[in-house]
Amino acid sequence: MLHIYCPHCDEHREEEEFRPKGEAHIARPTEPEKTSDEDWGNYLFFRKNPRGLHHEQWFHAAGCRKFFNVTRDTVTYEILETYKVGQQPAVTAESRKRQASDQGAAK
Amino acid sequence: MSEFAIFNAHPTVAVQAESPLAISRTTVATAATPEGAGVCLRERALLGHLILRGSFADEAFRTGVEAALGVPLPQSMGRVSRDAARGVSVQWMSPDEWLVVVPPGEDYAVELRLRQALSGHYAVMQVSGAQTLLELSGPAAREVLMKSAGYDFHPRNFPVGKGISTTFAKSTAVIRRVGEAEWELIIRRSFADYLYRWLLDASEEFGIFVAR
Amino acid sequence: MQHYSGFGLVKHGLSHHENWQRMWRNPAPKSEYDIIVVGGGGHGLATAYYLAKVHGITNIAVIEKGWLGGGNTARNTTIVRSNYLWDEAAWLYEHAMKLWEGLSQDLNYNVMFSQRGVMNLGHTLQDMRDIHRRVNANRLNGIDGEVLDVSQIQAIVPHMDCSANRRYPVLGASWQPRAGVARHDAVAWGFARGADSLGVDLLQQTEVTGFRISGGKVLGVETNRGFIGGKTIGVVTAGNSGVLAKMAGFKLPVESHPLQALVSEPLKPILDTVVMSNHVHGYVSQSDKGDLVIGAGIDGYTGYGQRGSYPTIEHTLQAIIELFPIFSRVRMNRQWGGIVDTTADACPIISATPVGGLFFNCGWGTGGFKATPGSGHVFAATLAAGKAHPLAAPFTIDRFVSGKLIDEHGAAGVAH
Amino acid sequence: MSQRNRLGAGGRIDRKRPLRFTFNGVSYQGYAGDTLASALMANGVDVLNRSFKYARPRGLVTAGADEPNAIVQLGASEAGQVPNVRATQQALYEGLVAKSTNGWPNVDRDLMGVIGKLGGQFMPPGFYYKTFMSPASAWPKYEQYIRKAAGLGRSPIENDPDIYDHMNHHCDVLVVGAGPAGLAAALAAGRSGARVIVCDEQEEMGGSLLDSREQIDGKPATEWVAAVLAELAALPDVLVLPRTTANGYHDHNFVTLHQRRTEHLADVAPAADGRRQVRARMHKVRAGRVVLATGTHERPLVYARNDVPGNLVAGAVSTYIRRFGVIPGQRLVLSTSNDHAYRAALDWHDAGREVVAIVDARERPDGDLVAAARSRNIRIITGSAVIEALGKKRVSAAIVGAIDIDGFSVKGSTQELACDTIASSGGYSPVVHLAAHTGRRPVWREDILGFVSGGVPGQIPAGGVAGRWSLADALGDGFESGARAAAEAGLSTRSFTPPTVAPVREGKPVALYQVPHTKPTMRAPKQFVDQQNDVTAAGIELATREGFESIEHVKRYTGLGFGTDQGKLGNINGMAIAARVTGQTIPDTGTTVFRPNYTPITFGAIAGRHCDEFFDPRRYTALQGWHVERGAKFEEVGQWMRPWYFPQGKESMHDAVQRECSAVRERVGILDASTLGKIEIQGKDAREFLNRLYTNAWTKLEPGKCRYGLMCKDDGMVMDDGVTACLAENHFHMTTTTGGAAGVLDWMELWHQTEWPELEVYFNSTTDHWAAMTITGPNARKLLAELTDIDMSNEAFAYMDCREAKVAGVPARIFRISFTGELSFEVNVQANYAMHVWKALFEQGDKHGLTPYGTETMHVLRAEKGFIIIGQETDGSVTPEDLGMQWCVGYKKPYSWIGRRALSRPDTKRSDRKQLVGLKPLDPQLVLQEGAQIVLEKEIRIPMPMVGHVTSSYFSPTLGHGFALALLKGGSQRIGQTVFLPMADGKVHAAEVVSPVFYDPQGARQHV
Repeated sequence: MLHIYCPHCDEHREEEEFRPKGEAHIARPTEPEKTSDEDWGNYLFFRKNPRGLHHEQWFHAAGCRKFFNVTRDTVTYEILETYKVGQQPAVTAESRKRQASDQGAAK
Repeated sequence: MSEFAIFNAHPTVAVQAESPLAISRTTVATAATPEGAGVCLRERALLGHLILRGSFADEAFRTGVEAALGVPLPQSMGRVSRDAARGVSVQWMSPDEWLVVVPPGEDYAVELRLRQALSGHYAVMQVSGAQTLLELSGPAAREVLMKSAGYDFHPRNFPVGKGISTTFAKSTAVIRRVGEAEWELIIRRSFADYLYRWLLDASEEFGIFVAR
Repeated sequence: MQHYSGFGLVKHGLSHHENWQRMWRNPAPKSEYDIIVVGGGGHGLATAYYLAKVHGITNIAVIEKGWLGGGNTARNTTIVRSNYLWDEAAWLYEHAMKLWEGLSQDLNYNVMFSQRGVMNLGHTLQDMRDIHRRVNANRLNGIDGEVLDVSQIQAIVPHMDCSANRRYPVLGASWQPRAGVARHDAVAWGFARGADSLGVDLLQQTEVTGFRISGGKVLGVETNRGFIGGKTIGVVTAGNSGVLAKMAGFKLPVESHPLQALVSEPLKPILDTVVMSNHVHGYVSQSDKGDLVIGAGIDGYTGYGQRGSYPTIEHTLQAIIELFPIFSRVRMNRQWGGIVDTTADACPIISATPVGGLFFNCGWGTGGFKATPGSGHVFAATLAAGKAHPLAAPFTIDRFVSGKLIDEHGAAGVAH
Repeated sequence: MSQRNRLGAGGRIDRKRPLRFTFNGVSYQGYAGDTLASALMANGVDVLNRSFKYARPRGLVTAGADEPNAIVQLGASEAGQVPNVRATQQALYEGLVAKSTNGWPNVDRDLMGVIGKLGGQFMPPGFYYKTFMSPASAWPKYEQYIRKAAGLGRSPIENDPDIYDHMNHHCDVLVVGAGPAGLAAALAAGRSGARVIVCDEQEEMGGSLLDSREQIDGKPATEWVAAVLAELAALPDVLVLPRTTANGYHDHNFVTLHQRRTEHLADVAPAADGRRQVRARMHKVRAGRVVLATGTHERPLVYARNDVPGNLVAGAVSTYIRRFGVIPGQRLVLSTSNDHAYRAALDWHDAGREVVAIVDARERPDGDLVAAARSRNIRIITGSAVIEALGKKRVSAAIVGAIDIDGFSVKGSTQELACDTIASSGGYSPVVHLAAHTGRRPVWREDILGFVSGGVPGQIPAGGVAGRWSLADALGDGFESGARAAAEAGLSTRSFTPPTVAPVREGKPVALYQVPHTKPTMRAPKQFVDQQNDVTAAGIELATREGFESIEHVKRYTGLGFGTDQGKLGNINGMAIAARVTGQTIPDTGTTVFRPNYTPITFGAIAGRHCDEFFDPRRYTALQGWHVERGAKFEEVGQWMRPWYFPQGKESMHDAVQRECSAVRERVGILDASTLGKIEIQGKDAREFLNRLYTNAWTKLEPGKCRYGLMCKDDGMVMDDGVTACLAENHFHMTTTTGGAAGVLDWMELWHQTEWPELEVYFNSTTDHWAAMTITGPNARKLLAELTDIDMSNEAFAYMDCREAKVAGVPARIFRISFTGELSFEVNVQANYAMHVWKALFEQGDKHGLTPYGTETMHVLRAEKGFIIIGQETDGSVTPEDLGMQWCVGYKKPYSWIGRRALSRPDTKRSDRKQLVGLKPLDPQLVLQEGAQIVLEKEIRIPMPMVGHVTSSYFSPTLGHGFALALLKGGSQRIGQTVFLPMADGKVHAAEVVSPVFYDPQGARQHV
């Protein structure tokens, strides 16, 4: 069971207080009527669904009732960061790759 | 045209009000007296409950709230501002939401004071009919909370004066610690009977006394 | 292929079982196959088997990164039924049901398909409306189904508490007598043995690391054992479909979630059928070994960890006790999780993709096992012809663009 | 009553407290402090069970959680039945009743055993996959017999009288296991002031120290245990949980601890002080750090007929002798691959019984314990092993031979040693289960011949589980780990001097899993690897021969490790055998994945208190008391208990509903509508917010006015509906469906917080704040006028207006909206005053014919008007246009509201989509079945194309006939056509397609 840090409550809470809300950073097309059927279908249904780092949205339903974002490894379930809506993740697949290659170079 | 419809829900004539636990009292508690009971339960019925929305960053909002309520606006999770003598408390619920609890019948006056003191983007909503406050006390009170919610109620994490909202059994509750072994639960009206029965059931092994 | 029979068992017993043949070979990969099936689970193996048997295409490889039948085939609650609401889904699952009914004999491998009936309980008036709607539709589609009242339910499941004082009293149920359970591992092994005997290469411990694509058409797969050529490739990798799609350069309308299940300790026979309840959200049957096999709900987050969250298990057992208070004293032996690839309409994707020659069969969500032979059969036809089998045609990726979803959530939605 | 195997002295039992119990109907005596297993052993009961496949007699193998055979049915009453209790973990209590789980007619003379003996040869692994296939029709019969033969204990068939619960904890350090390392860790962490929980699965804490031969600080180890427990008990933030198994290890250091609170007292929890006791409690622990001090399990050796009762693992012999004062037999042969197991022979010898020989697989054993055995003149046969046990229901002799481990063969001739007990030890496996539950694979360590943890964040293995096996190492490691855990949790720790322990020098063990036999494995007598599942070495060899080379395949094909002991004894041996026959190393073969539970856990404990009435909350309105008093029947709608109908006397539901419907259409009715979701919205952008959420337009709605709205998801499908009132320019009162309330609020939060944070709007649920009463019918105005202080006339208070007024002295918001088609007012008052108002309405209402009605009548009345119910007329695949509600779609709204774009997708534009219509059965008395499927032809042929289904259907007393709503393909083009509804009973009903509005299509009645 996950232990999730709520960036608004500023502490860890039990998973039961939260609801997962799927992939984060999916922006609704700004001009839906000018969006193609393909793009609209993409927006509605098509997901990155990564094996590994995932930026996802959670809702603190039984707490402060705020949505926020979580960077989580979908295999180990390790949570690497949580951040507020509108912010960008600090940990990304790219940043991890960079980190790994930096470490490799340091050796 | 006014921006908001302010509504005084209270009758000016004598009317029998019923707390959410009106139908629940028939359920029997396991201890007949408070002595020897591990847990005591008492409802503080018919209090005034209001939701206050606004931005803490807005100084006018902060000072306005403090002027209207006489207690400072709490800034972060866990904080509850209280004037015990006047029976007023303000609890942080969310970065832009607070729960105000006042004595019975005072909710309308408090709303008026808040609305006089505030302007811009804020909201005040009456929820006095929507919830009720239970006092849970006694040496086993903390264990009853631990049976009911996954939050950490240890004194190190939950000092006297703190308040939170969390899942509680299969409902939710606002939980505040008001003394060494004294707690307040604020629960929703429609779940009140379920939670009342739950508390009696969970307290059975300790003995529970229900005060009138 | 060595023929299996009771007589054979006695013969081998007398020779100390020293002469049993391998069920399948362990071949080295060839450089090129006519068709490559990626994924050696039940669906992939069935696809290869029917390609060889029905379509006579035997230059086939099944590429499996782990061991045959090691994914969701090995992790489900073994329920087989075809009482789906919408025509497209009902036809597909009924196609599978008909194949199930002769599968042990066809494969000469006892998959222990046990048509003990599946009961879907209703606890609210809306549940009953949905049950009537579904059963009526099933009957008009030629699928067996009845609506049972409480006394009929009680006669079939005497130990379920159908009294009116439960939190969610049972109001009625749908009943599909031909439905039941099968031995999940045996299904994979039976198809594997059958495919191997027809010449299919089963390549275990072979992991696809990429697709070789040229001019919008697929040429083969890169693997940890080198490049393997194939101009028609069917990907049947359930929870990992999104990962494979990413390798081929596109996204799928699927999300991979943990789905948990659990078993009790073995008990003497106590439950002779399969009982499912979407409303209280639990389902249970008893395996031939005596375990109560119980399916839990899906966890809401993306997860490839083959495990879910504990509250899901708690809730599932609360639901089982709501139906069967007698099981409160029974013990849970083991829990586990699978990775299910879910779609927005709870229906699979059997489809061509933006890459020529590359087909995907995925999105079975919580309902894949019961479709195994049907899925393999229509996917084989699709790969052989290079275009969709009529039963597979509605299940394109395109439906998520056009909006022509086949929404099984409403009536079949939750548990399988 | 003889306890013939009870030693004259010793053990931690209380000989002053004899306890009586029965096993298989025979009465025996044991002592307080016994387990059922030790008490049975004391009484010389050898055969405890029959194996499930071959029905072979089986006895005790271990003294703990790893026991595969001694699985019993417990319980003196039907409701108190407990299936599959491990006798080794069941404390003895007065009056305990237990039975074997298999064996017919009884465990001593099992007829199935004959079949097992004769047929065993023909039942290799997976034999059932290879037969029972023809004729296909016979399989159900075969299956019936297979099912009967399988299974262990039985479920009770009466409801469980006991209760269970949960307790949530947070701690700095959780210590799993209270052996030397665990106790030391708990002490070190506890002394630092950390919040510590320490649990142990046994009846008594102390683990291996309870039967240790060693001394700590010059005193018996048990004295150190007592001193540590006393100190821990005195620390305020240390919780000591005996009889508590850490059964599951979940992500982020969440561990479930299953505490058995009454199972040592009785099969049904006895009351205490007149209060029910909790039979089992699940402690749900979120731990900062977990010190895993779970120790090791001893591996038995795999040799021929090693399942005959009297074959035990060596450590169990010591446990029974030293802890329970009971000895398994008279004459012992010990077969070992290591020094540590010599303890069993020493304890046996010191108890005054004969050690026939120690058979050591090593050529030159050398260590302190070996020396101790030599000093006692115990015969040691080196380079050898027991290759076969003799005896039927009890060991009678051991066949011993010199073995070549690398060559996997027996060298030269063998000898037969008469004995009644064979103890064996093939080494020690760290109990790494909890380190693997979260997906980490254990790692093989060749130096200790065992798997250790692959490393779990926040988890510190200590002592035996980490391969530190000597007592001194385990204690030192425990202290260090406890201190480290506390320090990592942020506490300052002192350093400790671990207690002194005299070192015991042990020689190097040898890797031995399966003992070779003079015959090849396939021909040798059965060599059991997993006794509970009757898995043999030959079975594993056969599996690999048939191509099952992955260890997961081996496991699944043979059943290895699938028993209730989860392979604690057999898994490593099985993997090693599979590795050997496939020519791989053990680490290459790998281990299977461990899953929760460590030991099986009662369903009830996992469910906790959330059963019966607590399975799911029942939500009540403020008027519930009145409804109950009036004898309402209830319908549940999303946890809410809503009055369904109010029968009078013995009135049937049909009659009650017809009466209620007529009352509304002809006089006045009242409905408790409090369950509708209510959301208060304030802010200058509230209107724009509504414009985006709803399909229709809100820009022009004036204060004091209400409007019906539809909400879609962005796929264009209808999600919810309700009436929203404009209370003031920037202030709205939204209503939602009863079941949709929570979802709609979350939905609004989602859009506001993530897409439109710029909108200045606040909203909160006020569902519970307001009680809502719908007063509807021609007399509604008359009734309300008598109780209200405002002008109720149509001119002053028009349809779709909202007004503030006092009703029976209570301030109310009244919405003039109608879901029945009649003149209707929905009165909302603060819920605490609702009962007063409701009763006052009834005091005035009699003369107007005021009739309470429930949801069924509400459904009939709204259906007569063609009003939809979300979830009944819609199912997630229905657009506003499908419902014929284009009037409620703001095609011209500037913002592309949620759902709009999707309406122009190719499939949502189709004209032949299913659309909402009315159906009028040609037989006016007929009420169509809700859920009936619609076809276009009367002649039924299967399969038959279906064109829609009935969503709602009732008999209308007002119309005098049955009627229905339906979703029908191209329905709007089929008005006037006849369609057909084939039923399960073979009848085919016919109905005319009509408009969905059956009553008062102009809406005159609601406007009066």
